[in-house]
Amino acid sequence: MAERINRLASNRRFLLAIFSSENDILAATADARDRGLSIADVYTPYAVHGLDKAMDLRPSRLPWVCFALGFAGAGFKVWFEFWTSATDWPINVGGKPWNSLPAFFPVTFEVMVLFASLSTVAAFLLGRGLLPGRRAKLASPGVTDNEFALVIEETDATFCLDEVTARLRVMGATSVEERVEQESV
Amino acid sequence: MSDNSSKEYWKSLERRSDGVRPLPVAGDEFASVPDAPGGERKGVELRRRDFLAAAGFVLGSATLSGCARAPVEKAIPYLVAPETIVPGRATYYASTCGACSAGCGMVVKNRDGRAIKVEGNAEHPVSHGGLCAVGQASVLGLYDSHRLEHPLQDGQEATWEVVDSEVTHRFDAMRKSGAAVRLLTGTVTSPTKRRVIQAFLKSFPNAKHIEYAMLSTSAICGAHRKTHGQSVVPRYSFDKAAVIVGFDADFLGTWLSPVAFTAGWSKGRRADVDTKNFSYHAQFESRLTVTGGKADRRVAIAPAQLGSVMNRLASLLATRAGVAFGATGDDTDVHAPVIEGLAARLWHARGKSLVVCGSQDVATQIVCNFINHMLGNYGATLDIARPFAEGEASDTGAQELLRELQSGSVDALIIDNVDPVYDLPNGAEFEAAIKQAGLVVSVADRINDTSKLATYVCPDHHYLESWGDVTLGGGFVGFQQPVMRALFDTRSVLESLSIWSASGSHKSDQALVRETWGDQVAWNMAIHDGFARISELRVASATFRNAAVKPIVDAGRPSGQELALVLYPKVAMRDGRHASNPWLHEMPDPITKVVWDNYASIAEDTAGKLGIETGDVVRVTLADGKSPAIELPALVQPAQHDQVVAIALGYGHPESARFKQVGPAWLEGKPTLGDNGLVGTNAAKLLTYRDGTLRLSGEHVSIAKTNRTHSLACTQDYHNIEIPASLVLPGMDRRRPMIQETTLAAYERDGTLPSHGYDAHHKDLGDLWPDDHKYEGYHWGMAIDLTTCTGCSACVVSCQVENNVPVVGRDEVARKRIMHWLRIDRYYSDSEGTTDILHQPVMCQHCDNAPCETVCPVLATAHSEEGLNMQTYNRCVGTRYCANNCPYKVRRFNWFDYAHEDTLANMALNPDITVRTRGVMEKCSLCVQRIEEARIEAKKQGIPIADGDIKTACQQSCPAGSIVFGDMNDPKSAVSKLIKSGRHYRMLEETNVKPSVGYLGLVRNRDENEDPTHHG
Amino acid sequence: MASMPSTIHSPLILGDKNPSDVTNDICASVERGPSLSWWVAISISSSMLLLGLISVAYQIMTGIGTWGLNNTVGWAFDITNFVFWVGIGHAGTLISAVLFLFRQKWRTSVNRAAEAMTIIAVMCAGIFPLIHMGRPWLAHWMAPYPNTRGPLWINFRSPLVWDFFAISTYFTISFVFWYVGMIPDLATLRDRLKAGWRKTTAGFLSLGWNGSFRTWLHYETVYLLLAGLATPLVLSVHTIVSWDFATSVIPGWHTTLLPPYFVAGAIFSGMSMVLTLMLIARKTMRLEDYITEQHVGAMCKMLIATGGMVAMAYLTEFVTALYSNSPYEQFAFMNRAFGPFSWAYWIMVGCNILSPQILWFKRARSNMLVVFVVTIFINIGMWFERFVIIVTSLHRDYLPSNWTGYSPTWIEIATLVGSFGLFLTLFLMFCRFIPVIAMAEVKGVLSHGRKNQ
Amino acid sequence: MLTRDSKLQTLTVVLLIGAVFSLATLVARLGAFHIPGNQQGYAPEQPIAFSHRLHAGELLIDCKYCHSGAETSRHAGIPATSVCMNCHSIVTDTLGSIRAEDELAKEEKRTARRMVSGELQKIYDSLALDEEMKTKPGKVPKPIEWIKVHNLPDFVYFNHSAHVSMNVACDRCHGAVETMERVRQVEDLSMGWCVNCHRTVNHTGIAGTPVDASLDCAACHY
Repeated sequence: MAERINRLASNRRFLLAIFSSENDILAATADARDRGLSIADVYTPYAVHGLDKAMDLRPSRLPWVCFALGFAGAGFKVWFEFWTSATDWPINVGGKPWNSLPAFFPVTFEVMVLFASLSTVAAFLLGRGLLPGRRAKLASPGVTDNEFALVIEETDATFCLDEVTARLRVMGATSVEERVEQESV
Repeated sequence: MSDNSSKEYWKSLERRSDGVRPLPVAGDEFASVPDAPGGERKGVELRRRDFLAAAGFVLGSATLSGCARAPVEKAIPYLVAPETIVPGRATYYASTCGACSAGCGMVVKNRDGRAIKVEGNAEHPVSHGGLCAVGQASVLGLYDSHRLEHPLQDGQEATWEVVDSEVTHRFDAMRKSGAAVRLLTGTVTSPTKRRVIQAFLKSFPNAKHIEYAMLSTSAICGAHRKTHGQSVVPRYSFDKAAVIVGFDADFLGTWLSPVAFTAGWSKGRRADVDTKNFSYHAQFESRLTVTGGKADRRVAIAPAQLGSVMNRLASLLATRAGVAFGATGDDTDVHAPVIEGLAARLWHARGKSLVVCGSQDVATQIVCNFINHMLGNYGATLDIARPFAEGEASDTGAQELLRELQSGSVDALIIDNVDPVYDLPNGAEFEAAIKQAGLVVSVADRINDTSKLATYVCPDHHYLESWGDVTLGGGFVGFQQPVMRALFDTRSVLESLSIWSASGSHKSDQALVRETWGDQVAWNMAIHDGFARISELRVASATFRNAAVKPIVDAGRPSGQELALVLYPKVAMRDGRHASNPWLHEMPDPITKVVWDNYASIAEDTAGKLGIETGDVVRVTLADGKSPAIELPALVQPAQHDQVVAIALGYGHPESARFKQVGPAWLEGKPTLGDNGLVGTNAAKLLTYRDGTLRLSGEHVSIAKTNRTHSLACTQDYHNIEIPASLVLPGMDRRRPMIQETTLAAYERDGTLPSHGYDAHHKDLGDLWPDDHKYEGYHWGMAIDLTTCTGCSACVVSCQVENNVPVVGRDEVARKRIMHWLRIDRYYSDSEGTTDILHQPVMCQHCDNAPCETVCPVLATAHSEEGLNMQTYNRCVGTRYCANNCPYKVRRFNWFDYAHEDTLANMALNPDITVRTRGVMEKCSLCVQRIEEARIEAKKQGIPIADGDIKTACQQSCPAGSIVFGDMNDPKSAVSKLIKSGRHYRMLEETNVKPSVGYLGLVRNRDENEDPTHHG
Repeated sequence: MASMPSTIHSPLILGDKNPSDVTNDICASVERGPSLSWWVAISISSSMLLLGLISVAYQIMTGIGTWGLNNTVGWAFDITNFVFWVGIGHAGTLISAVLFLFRQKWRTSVNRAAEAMTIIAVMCAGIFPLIHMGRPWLAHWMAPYPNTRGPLWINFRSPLVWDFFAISTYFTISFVFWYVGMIPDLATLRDRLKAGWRKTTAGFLSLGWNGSFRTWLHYETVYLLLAGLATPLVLSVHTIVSWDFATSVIPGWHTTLLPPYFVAGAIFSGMSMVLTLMLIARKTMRLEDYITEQHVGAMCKMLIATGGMVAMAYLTEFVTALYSNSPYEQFAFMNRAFGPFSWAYWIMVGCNILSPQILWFKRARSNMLVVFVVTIFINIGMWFERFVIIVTSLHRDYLPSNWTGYSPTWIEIATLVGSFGLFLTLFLMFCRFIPVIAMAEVKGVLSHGRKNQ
Repeated sequence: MLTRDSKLQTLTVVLLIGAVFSLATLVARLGAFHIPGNQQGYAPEQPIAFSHRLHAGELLIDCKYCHSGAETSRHAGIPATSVCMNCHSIVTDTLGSIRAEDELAKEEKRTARRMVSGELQKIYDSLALDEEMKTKPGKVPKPIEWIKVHNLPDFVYFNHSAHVSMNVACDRCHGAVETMERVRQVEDLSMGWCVNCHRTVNHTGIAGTPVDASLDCAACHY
């Protein structure tokens, strides 16, 4: 037991179950959640709808980033256009008023979209650690093709490996295996 | 800090030579002149262009290195500074234009030692401030790379000493031997020249002075010799005439002294000043001229009809005057009612009328004199006591010389600045005959068809480099003074003749001119003014000799329905002596808008009958078969008489072969020259001699279509004032209101222009933002009077010279890419069987709500605080959006680098104006450089700019004074007064772009039922 | 199933595919070596591109004068091509974003290629505003950046500046959208390919994607947000392009109708070009199971709808002109239909209004050859639409003295050919190196319309 | 795996150091950075080592004595060689060397030679003068080719007289020329620099006098 505790301190243990269909993974995930298992993650070749509920995940907060940066971009741009056209060096252009606000909107809109989308994408990539050249840690080589992988973390001593493995097989897992992750010190 | 680190870069850079041709320096006097006038800016145009082109390319790569430096420029000062020259400041000299024999007064702008612009002299008694296109362009002749830089002997470079000693030696021998010496010149209008020639020839026992001109006044002189005993051309005063009748005399365009005549004529047509004394102008002419275009009544007649029309008029007037006249004229003629009405008008305006005739026939001119005599116009509107010119009464001198030459009896022939091989019909015979002469001395500024035959070519100064004088008529004489040091080793012909004279006295041209006038004029004042009033040249003894008057029997041929040839001088090209001037070739003809060509004008009906279209090459043959046929493109011309084939003289000049290089060279570029390697075709071969005068019109010709075509480059594609009926919705006005016209009767009654559908709901649209742009200081504006604008295009060339507008060549014009900042729109307007011609100068309208400015992405065009639409070339990236969005299409794009390769010609560039590079937009700036100059001067003196202090280049040149520029905020300014006129309107006012340029509607002295806007 | 086929319930993907089949089928075109026809195609297209490059280089070295433009007609082929390509570039984003928002699942088969086409078309479009400048080396002056000219910025009132921002934003967003959509597929590719530069590249570009559903969740959000942003963007871009004309004072340009007219036209032309390319791709790349008649039919219906809008716009223009009582405006449209360039106008009407009418018939819609011919007609017609708007409005505006004609030079024609060369070359490269169908998305809709699952 | 990671780390570190180093170099160069066309600091060697410090600084000769065009023309002008001769027909060398020669002559018991400095000799050569200040026969006078220091692009119109008459001091644009041995371009003469001054003086005036400096493009560009 002491040895096991010792092992837990330095290593994390996971149970990896591979499924071959969308329906199986949905059911298995929901089942695991209902059983109070700690779902580390699910790996799918495409966005399986309903899996967020099955995993009990909160909705993404990226819309807030999108809104805030978009708003900031638009605000900055409209101020910048006003400043350059009416304040910094007011130049009479075709008899138009110094502050030609309606004419400033098209660019403001474009800049808003640009800020909002680029910042959203940037936040997403940074938040999820997706960076160029980054090596992928794959649960299984097939998760980008046709496999669905459910990864359950063995969180505590009460975790019964065999029971869970059996359950997963019942739920349609084509294979179940245990993985140990070396904790870097 | 790091200032010293970069020193090494500089030493290593050599000054770029750019192939700048060093100015030739005459003489080696202790350097009181710089070795290059304006040395600081020498060759700067090339560097500028290179810099602009290179800057963009360099930018990217050089940004990081930070060590890119502009080329080293040198500043070369004078050794000993002349007192009168301040580098960068222009000096102005009064002189007299030498581009033709009219003698218009001019003021020459000299900048850093070189003449760069000529303008009219506002105080001049003849030209009153205007200057025609030819005069404006003549400054480029100074910097003509084809000018001879030194005398030639047998085609080889020689020195004056050698030439003089040999020529003098041979002349001395001839004086002794009594050999025949002949001096051939053009029409001599300079008293000094006449005096020097006479003095020179007197020393020879057998010497003769022969004058000839392609466009001679011999018929007028001959007629006056017969009717008044004096071989003169009277001084005509169009300003004093209430009724003006022109018979084939294009006095507003090319006839005698168009600038002076336009000034006088326009004085009688100031609709705002005085509608009561608005003159009546009738014109009988065979082709369409600018004069006919301005006439209140224009009648197209065949050359053959001229005699009968004038006979009829003379007989009607003779009846009223109670004088006998041998004929009654044809009262069944279709024009009979017009002539009768005209006779009544003329009779009513006795002593205040003027009848002029451009015929080369003495008998016709006699009838013209008779008419003027009966009307009491001599002494009133015609002055023969102080005539415009004295001249030969016949054109046969040159032909006699030809026979003498052919017989080999001429020992020495001196040819002074004329080219008979080119401009006489039997030029080829001349060429052969001149070779028979023992000694041929040519005083020509270049190698031409005639001077290449000479043993000695003694190049004359350009008129801007020499002293001279011109008889102006009316008791005035005009003076020429050198406005800059002679560029080359040339010498005034006056000086040459004085050296070659018997006395061998070497007198300078200045001394010779001064000698002529002695105490008659206050010399310094005369030179300062450019003219002087002198005591009467002759005492009038002008009793009219009725005996001389005979009705015109056969004024012109052919008599039937055959085609008659009419040769004519074009407004820009005249007799072809300026054929080396690209500005004049590229000036659109005021009537046809064609550039870089002459053509056979054929009336619409005739062309239809013959199946000829514009651009078809036709063969024109004189019916008598005396001359070889010429082939040239046809142009279908409205309003021309059906029986007329009109061809411009002055084209096909050998000198025009140089324009091979004009225009951009690129894959689809087409040459400026025609198939003959020249610009146009020389029509001088078709000139004929009859009754002692050289005839321009009346010969019977046949015309045949060839299977070739030659497209004419025309600046305008659509010619009618009305838009095509097929593209207009029923019930809508076909006429757009860009040109508004009315009749005198209607204008007297209403005081305004007739209203039209366009402005009904568009007048005074107001502003959405009235407070943002108030123009509190100056607000520059312009008003152009369409009543007096003749379309003569002096403004076009003046603008080109002032603003460094490039010449683009024929192909580019054909592609509708002419660069002129100021164009003159020409429309034909058909009403009641007659065709009116409408001219409208259009330049940037400087809209206060300028559509072009709004769309420029980089602020290269914006509005100034004084209402100018500014164009910043160096900021322009060339999207052409502004030009697209300009309702007036006045913006001009540099499609190519319109080369300025001729470094000599580049000396005529205005150093205050940027030479534009490829890919930038340009347009009229309302001569902002002149505004800025005036502002700086006014600021220095602490006073506001006075009205009239600034004259734009177009305004300055306008002989009719049709263009007025000034401050619209100053209620007392001339332009403000014109804006208040009932005739004032702004083009496309309904778009609310608020142009600062406005127009004064066209008024013709017609009854209201003749109102051209009230038809259909 | 076969007895009552309906769009909603019939399967989107035929052949009873499972995810693995999808991966194999679609990656096949990337993995197998280029076919002979691909080589033939790319050599033709790159020759066209080379011709275009030579003509552009010649034009930039010699001057804009090598085009047939003049003082009156300052824009012609250049901006026509620009608007044409921008219009083409609308379909991709429309299919990706708008159809995504409308939950049109059939989009998944075509969105990747449509987006690629968008990006390539926008690249083609972007070239023209650049090379049409008199001094393209100063194009950076369009951007507001601090410089030695002190307080001189740019003119934010100019529609060209709006255009500059709109096109660059549109290109950026389209590219990001396309790339984000491609990350999972790149990961698939990475995991399939044998070691080599292509695997390395796919690995580099797939950003370490591992199919984690936590990432998928955010990914879906990002995709939704991008779609939400791209939808107004796609409308704004062509609206702004139309403002280049609509805010001017030139009769025939100056009309409030232009924004919806241009947007409808852009979608119309873009859909048509997508269909043209899809029909070729499904045939040559054996993708009939993925791009089915149902897809083609749906797009044909969109063609009829947008074509109707365009027809409506053509009609409205005339009515507006008639109603305006502005003689200049009326003339502009009379001149369009009956003036010297009426041939271009009637080509436009024939191709854009008449030719799509055949698609009302189901038999026509299911005949791929007919559809293909119709789309080619529409492509031609839409090019002429822009030509008509630009050239016929400019060549005869207010003052008859300025009326001119216009005819293109060989340089201009070669440049147009070159832009097609660029378009086709890049598209062929795309087909060769990138999965042409969004595998991850298609896998998500495999079950669509299948009864048992 | 570990070895690959450490390789990557090494590479990252090397690259990072490289980047920092380049940045440091760039920052150091930033002071010397010039946008093309900006010739601030330009001080070319002139054909004659004319010292403004001596003439304008020590001898207090007014700028406009030599650059007389500044008041009347757009160009301030480079003085004609004859202007130099107003003084240098008499002053031919530095006082020091003349005295030295005097003393040397005294020591050697001869009449002092006329001393002509090497730089001034160039002036005399330019005018083709001999030691007696007489024209050397057979020699052609040749103007001195100075190197222009303050170059504006050709598309800019600048008028000296407009500024001088408004009491803009010479050193406002040219810096303290009276302290320079060799003339150096002190200001960058960029458009932004011009515009800023024009804007400032419209608020502050020049020497208490209100002025109206134009901000229109066409004030300088046409």
